[in-house]
Amino acid sequence: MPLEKLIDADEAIRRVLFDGASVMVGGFGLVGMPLTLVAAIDASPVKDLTILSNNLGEPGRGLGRTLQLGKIRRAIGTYFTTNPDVARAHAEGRIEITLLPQGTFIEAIRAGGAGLGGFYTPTAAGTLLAEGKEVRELGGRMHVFQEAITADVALVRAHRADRLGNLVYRKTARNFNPVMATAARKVVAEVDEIVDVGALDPEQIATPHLYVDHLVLARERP
Amino acid sequence: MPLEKLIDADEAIRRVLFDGASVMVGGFGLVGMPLTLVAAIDASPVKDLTILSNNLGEPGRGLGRTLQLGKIRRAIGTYFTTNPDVARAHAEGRIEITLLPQGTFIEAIRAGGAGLGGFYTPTAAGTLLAEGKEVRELGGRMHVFQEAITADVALVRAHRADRLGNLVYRKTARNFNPVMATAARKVVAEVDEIVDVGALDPEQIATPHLYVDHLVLARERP
Amino acid sequence: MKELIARRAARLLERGWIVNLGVGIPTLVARYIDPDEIFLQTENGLLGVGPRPPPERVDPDLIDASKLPVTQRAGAAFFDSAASFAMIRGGHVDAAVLGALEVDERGRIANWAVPGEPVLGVGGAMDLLSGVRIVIAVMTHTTREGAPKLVPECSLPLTSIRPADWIVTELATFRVHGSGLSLVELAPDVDVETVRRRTAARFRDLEAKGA
Amino acid sequence: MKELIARRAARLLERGWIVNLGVGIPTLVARYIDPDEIFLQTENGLLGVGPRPPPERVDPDLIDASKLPVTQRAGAAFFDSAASFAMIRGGHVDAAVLGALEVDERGRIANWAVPGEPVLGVGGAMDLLSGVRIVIAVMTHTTREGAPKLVPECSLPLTSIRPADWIVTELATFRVHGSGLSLVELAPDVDVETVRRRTAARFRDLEAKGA
Repeated sequence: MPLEKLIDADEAIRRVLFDGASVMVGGFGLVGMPLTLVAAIDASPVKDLTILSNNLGEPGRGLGRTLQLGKIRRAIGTYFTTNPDVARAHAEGRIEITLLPQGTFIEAIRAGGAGLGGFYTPTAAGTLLAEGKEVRELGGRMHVFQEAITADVALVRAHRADRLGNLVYRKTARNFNPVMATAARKVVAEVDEIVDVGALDPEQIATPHLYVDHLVLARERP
Repeated sequence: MPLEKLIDADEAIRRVLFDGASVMVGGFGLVGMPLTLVAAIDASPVKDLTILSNNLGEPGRGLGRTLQLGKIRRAIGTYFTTNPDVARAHAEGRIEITLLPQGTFIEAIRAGGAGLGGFYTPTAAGTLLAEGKEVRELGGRMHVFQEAITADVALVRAHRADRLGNLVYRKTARNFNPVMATAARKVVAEVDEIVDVGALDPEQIATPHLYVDHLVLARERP
Repeated sequence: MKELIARRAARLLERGWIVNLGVGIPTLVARYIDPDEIFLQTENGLLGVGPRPPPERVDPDLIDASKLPVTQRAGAAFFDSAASFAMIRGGHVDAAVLGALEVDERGRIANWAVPGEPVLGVGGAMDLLSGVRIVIAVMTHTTREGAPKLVPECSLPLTSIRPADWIVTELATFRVHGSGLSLVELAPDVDVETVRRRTAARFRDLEAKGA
Repeated sequence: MKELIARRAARLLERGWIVNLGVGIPTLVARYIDPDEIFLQTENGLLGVGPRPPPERVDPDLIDASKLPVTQRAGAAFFDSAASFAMIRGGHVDAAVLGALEVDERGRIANWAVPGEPVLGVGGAMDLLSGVRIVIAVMTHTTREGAPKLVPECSLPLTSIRPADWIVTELATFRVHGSGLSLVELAPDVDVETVRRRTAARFRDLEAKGA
């Protein structure tokens, strides 16, 4: 792991992304989404991406723009209803969608980061989203099996980083980010500010530096 | 959930404990162990407890004293070797021991708190500790099934609480505590100090107040 | 009408409870609770949601699950989504107020898949139903076209096999028992016959007390 | 002798690595690394372990996995045990230096169960072996009685089916390949014959370079 992690957003995307890569992108809507890195994806030639993100931004904004550029082949997430472009791309067969309950989605990513194989959750048992999935009774209750999820790359948004790559988040922009930062082979964090080592409170660091490969300064905001 | 959570340690133990109860106790050795609450157990008439804790203190100290008093019928944890009293009690059939790898132990407690049924971990696959357990290949690797663990009571040690019951921890005294606080029907937190609501940094609260039933001020220290 | 539903749902919430409010009518419930006694949790990572801010005080990093700006109360805590759903699924949230498209006569909710459209969104609804202690379903009693939403069997896919505990509409409040629905309260100037006419599901009205 | 082993193990650690040190000889490795370039993780919840403090500066809340006082480096982070083992099991720790009681000729370690005693402790050893990228086993080459600890098959229960990557003793360093052990370095004034005499496991010495 390099000790000097700060690089340019385009350079970061060049280093970690490739055609066909699976990419976790943090954010709940545009809040906590690494928009500078997403813009760098848009400006890059990469294509055929599998995006793991709660939703795909808004029409033309955030991952919504990446979708419009035709770079997303598949999306795994929980709530694509708010961007009508997704419904259109799906209807036209341009994008494959995998839908998971939000709690199952992020728990599967946590399991991937935590080196677990999978888990049983009561969520969705007996519903359409459990069809074709393994079910099992545990403690008198039906559970659905969910395999752990990892990705090639995670792009996350934090508030501040120190130069080692420790991250702290801000308010509800935290959301999926610290979990995704644990579950990908390469992790790039977009931050508002980079501070000296020792300037962050060790009790507040939600992503210790061992999870972070590259740091990028945020230029784009919602 | 009561809004006024601060009570006396003996009163807390009286309210939440009962003969035969399963009790999670935080701490790695004596660090982060709620010693005031453990002393209150010792002073109470409760018996036949199942203790879920990494280890059972030291001879005569912390849970080591509770063991000497004959109140512990069963222990579930990871490392009982450092207290020779445990080996003796075990040899004499006075205590039943269930041993789990430390990562599996705390992950099972997290799963219990998180409403999951269980999970698959690669840890211990193919070893003595996996004997009799369900195994399964996932992603080309053998995994062991571990069911989620919950308890009747969790006794945890934190640094500061606000009057709502939000908790922050201090250094490596955090260890098992925030996880155990999620996985029991009743949770008592022993703290150094209780501060006004709003005095804790919302980004640093490791145990939000919804997990905490009672607060107790620490009188005993390692 | 929505305000009426929200106000009635709010009355079911008890002092000290942790409550999650879904999108739509449920968000209005926040107006009718005492924020010192009821704590709002939002699944995007905040316990201690405060009221919506005036435009000049909007913090772009502070939203609720409806993706609208909120504020934070004193004593609030932020956490990540995995921790948030651990709370929800693990039974640590006392109540959820959720919008519904249909409710069947066993109290089970359909609220995530819209008729005639591909299923592209589920969000946290299934997790809330699987884990929260008390679920209060809120909806208008009938569709815009006047069709009952309380039906013998949902035509839309269920959100969970776990039923709601209460159903609140502008006409009445129902309690869900093991096997069915009981009318427990009527809105002012509404009689049982009106409710019966606009409800396709069977329900018991033995407990109806009027309002 | 233990210091020699620790120093040799330290030389296998690379700049920028995250390293977990087990109980016993492994804790001595901390003395031979550059703390600005190698980051120590301890499973009881700290990344950025610093040296042991003088008695007057001991913080009772700050210990390592050996339950001994440590300090924290600038840039340290504290976390709970579940998060700590997520790091370990999830492959985010680059190396673990672990003590061993026996190592078999496939490089597999036995280090948790002591002969003739009931099995009452395992700690984090199995998790470290299941998840950490590079495992360095350290031990004295023979028991106090002179019996080899590098054996064809362990007599004690294995800690994991996953083998170590390196084995370091006071006599030699071995690399574990897919199928067996290769001697890669000899301690000063030690020859291959001495190592062979004190080793029950088969090993290849093709790569031996002397020291």
